[in-house]
Amino acid sequence: MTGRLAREPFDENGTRVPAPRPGGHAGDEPIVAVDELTVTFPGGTRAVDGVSFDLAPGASLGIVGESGSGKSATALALLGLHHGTGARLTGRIEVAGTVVDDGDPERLRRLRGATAAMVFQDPMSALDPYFSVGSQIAEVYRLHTGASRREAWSRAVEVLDHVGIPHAARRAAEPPHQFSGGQRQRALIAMALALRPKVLIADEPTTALDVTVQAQILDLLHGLREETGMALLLVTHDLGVIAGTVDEVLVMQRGRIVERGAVRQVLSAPGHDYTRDLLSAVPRVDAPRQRALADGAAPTEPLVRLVEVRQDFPVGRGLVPGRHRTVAAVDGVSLDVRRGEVLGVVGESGSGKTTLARMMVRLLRPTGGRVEFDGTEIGGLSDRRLAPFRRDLQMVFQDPISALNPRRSVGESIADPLRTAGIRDDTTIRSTVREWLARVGLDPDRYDAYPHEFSGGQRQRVGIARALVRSPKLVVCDEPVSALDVSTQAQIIDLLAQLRTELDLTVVFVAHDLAVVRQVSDRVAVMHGGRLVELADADTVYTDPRHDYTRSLLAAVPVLDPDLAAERRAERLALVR
Amino acid sequence: MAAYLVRRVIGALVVLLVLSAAVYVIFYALPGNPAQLVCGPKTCQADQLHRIETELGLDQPIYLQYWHFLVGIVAGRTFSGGPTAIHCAAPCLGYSYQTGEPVTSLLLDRLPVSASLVVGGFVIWVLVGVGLGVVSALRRGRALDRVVTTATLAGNSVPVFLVGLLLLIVFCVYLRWLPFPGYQPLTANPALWAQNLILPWVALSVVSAAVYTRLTRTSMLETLAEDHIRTFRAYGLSESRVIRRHALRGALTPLITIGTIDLATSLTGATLTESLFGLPGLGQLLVTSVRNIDLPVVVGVTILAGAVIVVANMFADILYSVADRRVALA
Amino acid sequence: MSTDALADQAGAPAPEGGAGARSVWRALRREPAAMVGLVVVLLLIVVALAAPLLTALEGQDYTSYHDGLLDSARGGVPAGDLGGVSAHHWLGVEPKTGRDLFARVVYGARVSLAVSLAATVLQLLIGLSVGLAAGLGGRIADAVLSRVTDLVLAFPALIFSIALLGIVPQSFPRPVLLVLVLALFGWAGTARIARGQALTLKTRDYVSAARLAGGRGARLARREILPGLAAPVITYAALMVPGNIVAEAGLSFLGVGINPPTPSWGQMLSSATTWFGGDPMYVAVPGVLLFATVLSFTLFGDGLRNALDPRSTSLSKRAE
Amino acid sequence: ACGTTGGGSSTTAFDPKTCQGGTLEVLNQRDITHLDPARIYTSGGGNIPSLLFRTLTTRNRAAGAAGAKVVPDLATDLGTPSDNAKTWTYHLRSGLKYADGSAITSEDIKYGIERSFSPDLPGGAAYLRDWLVGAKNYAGPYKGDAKTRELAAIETPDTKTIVFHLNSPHGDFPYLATATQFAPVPKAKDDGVDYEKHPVSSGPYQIETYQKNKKLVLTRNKYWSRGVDPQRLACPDTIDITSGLNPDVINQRLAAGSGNDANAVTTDTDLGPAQLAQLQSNPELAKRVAKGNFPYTYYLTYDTTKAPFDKLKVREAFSYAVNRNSVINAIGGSSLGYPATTFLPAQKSMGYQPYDYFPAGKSGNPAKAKQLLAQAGYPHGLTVTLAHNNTADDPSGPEVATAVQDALKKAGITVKLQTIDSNSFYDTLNNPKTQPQLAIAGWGADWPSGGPFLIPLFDGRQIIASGGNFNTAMVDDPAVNKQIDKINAITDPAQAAKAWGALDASMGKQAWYVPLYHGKDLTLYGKNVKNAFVSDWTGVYDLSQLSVK
Ligand SMILES: Nc1ncnc2c1ncn2[C@@H]1O[C@H](COP(=O)(O)OP(=O)(O)OP(=O)(O)O)[C@@H](O)[C@H]1O
Ligand SMILES: Nc1ncnc2c1ncn2[C@@H]1O[C@H](COP(=O)(O)OP(=O)(O)OP(=O)(O)O)[C@@H](O)[C@H]1O
Ligand SMILES: [Mg+2]
Ligand SMILES: [Mg+2]
Repeated sequence: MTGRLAREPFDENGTRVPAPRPGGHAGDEPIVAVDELTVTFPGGTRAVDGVSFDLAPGASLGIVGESGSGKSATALALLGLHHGTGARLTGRIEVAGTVVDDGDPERLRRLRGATAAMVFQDPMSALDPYFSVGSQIAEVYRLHTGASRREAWSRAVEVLDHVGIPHAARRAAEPPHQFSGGQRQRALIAMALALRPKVLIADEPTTALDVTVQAQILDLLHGLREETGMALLLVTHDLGVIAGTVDEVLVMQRGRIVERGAVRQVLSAPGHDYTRDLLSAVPRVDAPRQRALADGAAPTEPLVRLVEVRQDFPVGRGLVPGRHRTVAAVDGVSLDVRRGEVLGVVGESGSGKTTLARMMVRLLRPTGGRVEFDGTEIGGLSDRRLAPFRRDLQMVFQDPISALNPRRSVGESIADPLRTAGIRDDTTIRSTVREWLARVGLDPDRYDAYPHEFSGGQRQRVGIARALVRSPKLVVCDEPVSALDVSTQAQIIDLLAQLRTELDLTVVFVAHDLAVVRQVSDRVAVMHGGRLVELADADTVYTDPRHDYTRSLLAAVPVLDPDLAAERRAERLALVR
Repeated sequence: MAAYLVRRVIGALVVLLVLSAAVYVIFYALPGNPAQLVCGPKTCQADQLHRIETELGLDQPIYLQYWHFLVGIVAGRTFSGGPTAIHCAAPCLGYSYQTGEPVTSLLLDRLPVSASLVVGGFVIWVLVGVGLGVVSALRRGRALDRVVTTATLAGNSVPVFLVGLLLLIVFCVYLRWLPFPGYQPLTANPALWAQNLILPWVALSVVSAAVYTRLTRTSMLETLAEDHIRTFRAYGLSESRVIRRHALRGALTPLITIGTIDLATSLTGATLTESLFGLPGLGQLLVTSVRNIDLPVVVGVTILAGAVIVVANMFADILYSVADRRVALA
Repeated sequence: MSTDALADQAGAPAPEGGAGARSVWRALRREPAAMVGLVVVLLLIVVALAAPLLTALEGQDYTSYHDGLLDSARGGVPAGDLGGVSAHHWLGVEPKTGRDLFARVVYGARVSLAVSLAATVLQLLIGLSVGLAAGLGGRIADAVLSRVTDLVLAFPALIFSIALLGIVPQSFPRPVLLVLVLALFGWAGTARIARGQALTLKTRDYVSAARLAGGRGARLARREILPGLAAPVITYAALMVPGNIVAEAGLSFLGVGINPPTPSWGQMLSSATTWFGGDPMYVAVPGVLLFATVLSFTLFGDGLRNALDPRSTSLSKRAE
Repeated sequence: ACGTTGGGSSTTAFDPKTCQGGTLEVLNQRDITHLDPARIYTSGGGNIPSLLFRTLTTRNRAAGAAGAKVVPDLATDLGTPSDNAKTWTYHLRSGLKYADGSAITSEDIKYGIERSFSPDLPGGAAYLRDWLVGAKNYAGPYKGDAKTRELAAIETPDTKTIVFHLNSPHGDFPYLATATQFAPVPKAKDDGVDYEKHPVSSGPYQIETYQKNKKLVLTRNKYWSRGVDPQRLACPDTIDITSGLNPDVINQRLAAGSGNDANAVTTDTDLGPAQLAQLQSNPELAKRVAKGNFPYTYYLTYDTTKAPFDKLKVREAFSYAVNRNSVINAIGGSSLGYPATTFLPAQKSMGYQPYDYFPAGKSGNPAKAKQLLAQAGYPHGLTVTLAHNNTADDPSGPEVATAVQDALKKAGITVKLQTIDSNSFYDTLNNPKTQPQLAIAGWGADWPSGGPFLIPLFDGRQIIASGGNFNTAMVDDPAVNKQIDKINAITDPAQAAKAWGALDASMGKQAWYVPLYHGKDLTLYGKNVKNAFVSDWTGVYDLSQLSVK
C-alpha cells in the first residue's frame, strides 16, 4: 500500500466561510482576540507587523508561513512571554477575558497554564535539566489543581503514557537528557495536556515526531477538543498537519498575515502567491524521488561501515551500587553508507536515530561494535587520534538551539570549522561565512547576531551552514529540515543536492517526514526499537515495504485533504476502540 | 559507583601521603629546633637537648622519621625514648613534642569544637548568603540589590577579628544579651552550646556571606536566561517559585564546590574566630603547633584537614552529579 | 550615532574577538554602575602610581615618625581629633608611630593593588587552566588534577610560609615572592568552580558541535566553555582581589612579604583592628579603601558579566 | 556570690580577717606550661604555681619595692650561709603538711630538686646544675645505681634540715630557693612524667579539675593554714582559671565586669596600647588598673668583636642616635615603658645607679652621632642590618625596628630590616654562628637582683659558642669577670645591690649594649576584686593575696 497525498480538487469555495467548530459555539466571545499586534525586537527587527485574529472557544486555528515570518513571536505574545526580553509590543491581546500586558503579573500568572497552555517550538531545551520529566509535569499540575503529590505524579505518568512514551511510569523519573528529541517534545505536550487548558498554543508540536506518533498526538488533540472544548492555535510548517487538524488557517509572511480562511479553501484555492508557492513545494511521498539529488550511480564502496554497533546508556540514579541499569538505545546495527550516496534514516521517535547519528560522527563512543570511516576503525580512537578525521565528519544537530553557543555570534559559530582548519585571514573567513549564510537563506548581515535572535528555522539553517562550510566528506543531518517551511526546505534540499555534485558529499539524512526522505535519499533505512528493521533502495522501501513497522509508517503519512484526514482519523479511532 | 569510591579512596590516600611527606620535608627546612623549645626558654644544657632530640627521634634522618610515622599509622609503634616505653596503637599519629599528649586524642578533642563552629557558621552563611543573593537577583539593578551588595561587601571588607570584637562588645558588654562565649560541648547542653556559638557563627557569616550572595546572584541571572525558565513562567509558576525551584537549582551548582571548600578549609582555618571567641579548635591547634614546631601535631592536623577536604570534595562531586544528572561521576 | 558605527562595522571585516571586545565595551558603557566601578578602580591605580607626587603635595613621607603628634601616656594615640587630622596630615597620623596616614595609604595602594591584582590574575590563570583541563580532559587528567587541587587546599600554608622565610634569600624581590605564594595557595577555588562548570557545560550540544568543528583542548575550552563560566568566575575574581589584599598582610606579618616600613592596606588594617575604639580613623582609612576596592571591582564585574551576556538587554540595545 | 550585700561589700575596705570566700575567676591567654614543679620555669614561683607549691623561700607579698624582697616560706629563715657563702643550711617550719595530710620533710625537698635533673623533666632553670657541687653530670633519681641516683651536694641530716653545697659563693642562693624546683615532692607519689597529672599540693590550694588549655579549678587544701604560712592570704574558696582566651577579649571582659567577670583577674594579659587610648575617658576603669614594674630592659645589641661595632666611637654614635621616645611610643607609649640609659632598671633591689653617658635627649642626637661616626671613619654613614621578629606589638617586632630605623636614618645610618620568625628569633640571636649584626632584645632577671640581670649578658665566661648564649655583645673583660665573682660572694642583699649598681655604671661607658627602655605593666582587674597590689618582683597582682569578698 502506498501513501496517498491528497491532490484531489478541494472545495472550490473562494469566499470566507465560517469554519465548522467542533465543540465550539459560534456565538461565543472569542477566547483569543488579537488586534493589530506588532512585535519589535531590540535592534529594530519588526517580527510581527499588525497581526489581528480571533479564536472562538473550542475552535482551531492554524498558522503557517515562512521560516522567520513571526509565527513564534505571535504565539509567545499571547501569553505575554516577551516580557523582559527587551521586545516592544503594541496592539491588544486578550486571552480568555484577560488583557495580556505587563500590568498585573498575578493576573497573567493565573492565565498561564490553567487557562492557556503553550507547547514551545524548541522542546529540547524547554525542560529543566535538573529535574525529572515527571516531576516537572507534576509540579505544574499541582500548582493549578492543588492535587496531592501522589495524585500529581500519577497524573504525570498518565499523560506521558497518553502521548506514547513507553514505560511511562519508569521514564517519568528520568531527567530530560535521557529522552530523545521526540520524547521531549511529547513530554511538553503532555505537560500542556495535563492541565486541560481552555486554549492550547502549540508551536510546531510535532517537528520531532515520526508520522505514526504524530498521528497519535494529533488524534489526542482532536479528542481533547471534542471532549473539553479546548481551543487550539497550531503553529506549523507542515501543511499535512494543518489539513488534518485545524478548521481555519492563517498564512504569514514577513510578520504579516497574507492570507486567511477555512483550511479547505486555503489549501485548495490559495489566494496569495506565497501560499501557492508553499503548496507547490510540498514534497510528495508517492512521487518517485527526483533524480536531481540522487544520481543513482552504481553502488560504490562504503565510506562508513557500521558493524554491530550498539550504545548502552546507563540510566537510573546510578548512585546506589548494584542498581545500575542500562538501556540499549542502539542495539546492534550494521550498515554501510556508500560514498556519495544519500542514506535516509527514518524510524520511530526514540528508536535510536540520533544516537546512531552521533556514533557515526564519533561524538559518542560506541559501547559495542565497530565504526569504520574510510577503512579506518574510529570507534575507539582518542580525541587526539580522531582529530584528522574531524574535518570530514560533520553533523547537523536535531536541536538547533542547544547546538549553538548562546554566547557566540552565529557568524563565529559558522566560522569555527574554518578557523580550526587553519584559516587565519579574517576577510576570507567573513566572506565565506556570509556566503554560506546566504546559501541557507539567511541574511548575511546577521553575522554578528546571537542565536537567541533567530527563529527556530533560522537556527536550524545556521547549523546546516556550520556543518557544510568546510566541505566534509560525510554529513549526518539529524532532522535538518524539521523546522522549515516547505519552500525553505526545498531550498535546503537543493543546496544539499548541489553540494553532492560539487563535492562528492555523502549524506545521512535522518528525518521523520517520509516525503522529504523519499525525495532526497538513494537508500532508506528504517529503525525501530534500536534496531535496523529495513534497509533498501528508497523507491523499494516506499513501494514495497517489507517490515510491518515500515508499512504502518507509510500509512500514517498526513494528507493534504482535510476530509481524507478526518476519514483516516475515524479509521484509526475505530481500530483503537 | 563502587569502582568510583575505590578510585577516590586510593586518590585520597595518595593525597594524604604526599601531604604528610611534604610537611616532613618542610619541617626539615624550618628555622628553629623543636627540642630547644621543649627543653626550656632559657638555658638548656647540650646533653639535655641531645637527650630530648633522641627521645623525639629528631636525631634520625628525616626519611626514617617519616617511615616510622607511616609504620605507626598502619601498625602502631612503641616509643622507648622516655623513662617508660609507651605503645601507641594502630592509627598512631605520635605524641606532641610539646605536651606529650597523643596526637589522635588532641585531634579528637579539638574536632568537635571546630566542627561546631564551622558547621553552624556554614549553615548561617549559606542560608543568609543564598537568601540575599536571591533577593538581589530578583531586584537586580534596583535599590535593594545595591543595598544587599554593598552591605555584604562591607561585611567582607571588615576583618573577621573586628567583626567579632564588635559583636562581643555590642551583645556581651552593652546589651548583655549573651554571656562572653566559651565552648560548651553539644552533648552536655545543646542550648548552652548554641548560645555560646551564636556570636562566632554570626561573625563567620558576616565575613563569608558575600561570596555566596554574589555567586548566587550571578548564577541566578545566568540560569534565568535559560530557555527552560520560560517554560515554567509560561505555565503560571510565580516568579518566586521559578526562582526557588528552577533557577536556584542551576544557580547553586557552582556554590556546591565553593561551599565544600569553605567548609573544609575553615575547619582548620578559622583561627582568628576561634582565638577571639576562646574556642579551642583545630585552627588554634595548628597555629600553636606550627609556632612550636610541633611536627607530630602539625602532621596530624594537616592529615585531618586533608582527609576532610578530600572527603568533602568527593561529596561535592557526588552532589554535583546528583544535582545535575548530565554530569557523570568519573 | 552608535547606529552608524555599527552599520559601518557590520559590512567591514572585523578581526576575530575585536568585534566582540568592542561590542562588550560598548555594552559596558551603558552600565552606569560598571562605569563607576571602573572609574574608581582606575582612580585607585592612578593614586597608587602618583603616590610620590601626592605625598610631595602634602609634604610628608610614609616613614617619618612624629612623636610630637602622639599622646604617649594614652598608648601613643594621635593627639587631637580624628586621629590627628590637620592641614599637614590630611588623614591624621598612625598611632604609636605618628607616621602620616595619607602617605601610608597612598603608598600602601601600590603594594596592595599591584600584589593583589597580579596574584588574582595568576590565580585565575592557574585555576582556570587546571579546572578546565580537569573538567574537559579524560578521567586520568581529572583524577590527577583534582587530587592536586585537594592537596593545595589542604596544604598548611602557614608552615610553608615560615619555611620560605628561612629559605628564600632576603634579596629575592618580595613582591614577586608574595605574588607567587598567594597564587600557589589561591587558585584552588577557581579551579573547582571551573571544573564543575566545565563538567556541566561539556554535555551541551554546542560543545559537541564545536568538537565536530575540530575544536579540541585549549581552543575548545577558551571558545566554548570559558564564556559559559565567565559569569561565576568574574564574580568570584572580584572577591579574590580583596582576599589577596588581606592575605598579603598575613604573609607580610610572617616576614615573607613586604618588609616594613613599606605600607600596605592589609597590614594597616590588621594592625588597626584593635584600635577601632581608641583611634577609629586608623581603621576607617584603610577599611574604607579596601571596601571601595571590593565594591568597585564587584560593580565592574557585574557590568562585565552583563556586557558579556548577549541576552542581556544592554547588549541588544547596542544597535538602537 | 555577693547577692544584695555584694555591692556594698565591694566598697568596704579590705580586711584580711574577713576576706575569705567566693570564687576568683582568672582569665588567661595561656595555660600553665606544666603542673610538675620540676618543669616550671618562673621567677619566684610564679602566680599560679605558688598557690599549689610552697618552696624554701618565697617572694615577699608586699606592694612595690618591698615586694622585691625574698622571705622564708617552708624554711624558718632565708638560710644560713657558711664557708664563704658556699654552704647554705635551712630548717623547716613545723606543722607543714601536704594536701593529703602527710608531713613535708626535708628529704622531699631534696627529692624534688633531684628529680628536676632528670632529662625526662626538662623545663626548669639551670642554676642548680651550675651551682651545686658535682651536679654537672647528675641525671636525676630515676636511672643508675644507688650511688648515682642521689645528689651528694644536698644533705638532709634530719627531716627538718637541708644543707646545700655550692661550688662557688652565691649570695643570691635565697633567691634561687624561691624556684618551684625547691618545692617538696613525696617520693612515694612520684611517677616521673606522669606526676603532673596528680601533683601533691603543699600550698593553700589543690587541683579540683584540670583540662589542658581550657580550665584549672583550684579549691582549698584543708591541711594548709595561715598559721604555717605567713605569706599567702588565700582569700577565695575557689580559684577558677580559664585559659585559651584572646587578650582583647580578656580586657573587654575585665572592663565590662558583667556577671562573674566582676570577680575576674588575669595573670598574663597586660593592657595594650589600644586600650590605654580609651582608659582616660573612663575614670571608673582607670581606678581598676594595677600598675607594676617588672624589671626588664630592652636594648639594641651587636657583636662588639666585629666591625663596625668593635669601635667604641661607632657604639657611642648608635647610643646617641637612638630615639627612645619613638621606641617607647612604638610599644604603646609612656604608660608601658620609660627610657633606659642604664642597663639596670630603676629599682632599688637591683641596685640602680642613674647615669646617662651619651645623652640623646628625648629624640636622639643625630648630629653628635654623625660626628662620632665621622671620627670612627664613617663620614658618609654606614649600612647595617637590623633583625626583628614577626610578632606585631612585640618589643622585638617590626614596629620598634622601624622606629629604630627611622631614628638611625637621621644619623646617616642606613638600616636594612631582616625578619626572623618569632619562634626562632632568640635561637638565632643567641647562637654566635647565626647572630644578626644588629637586633633588639630584652632581658629580665629570674629574681630581682643585679646578678641574674648582669651576669648572663656581661660575664665573658658565659659566652657559649654553640647556642644559648645571652652575652650577645661578646663582652669578655677580665676586670668585669673578676668583679662579678666578688659580688657573688656578698650575702647581704643591700650591699650586693649597691655593688651591682656600681658595676653597671662602670660598664655603661663601653656602650656594649644600647639600652632603649624599661617596661611597665598595666593590668586590669574586676570590679569586686580587692587587695590587687603589685610588687616589683612580678609586676602583676598576686593571686594569693586577692579577695572577691
Ligand atoms: N530576540 C530576538 N532579537 C532579534 N530578532 C529576533 C529575536 N527573536 C526572533 N527574531 C526575529 O524575528 C523574526 C520572527 O521570528 P519567529 O521566531 O517568530 O519566526 P517563526 O515564524 O517562528 O519562524 P520559524 O518557523 O523558523 O520558527 C525572525 O526573523 C527572527 O530572526
Ligand atoms: N543520555 C541518555 N541516557 C539514557 N537514555 C538515552 C540517552 N539518550 C537517549 N536515550 C534513549 O535512547 C533511545 C534512543 O534515543 P535517540 O535520541 O537516539 O532517539 P531518536 O531515534 O533520535 O528519537 P527522536 O526521533 O525522538 O529524536 C531513547 O529511548 C532515549 O530515551
Ligand atoms: Mg518559530
Ligand atoms: Mg533524535
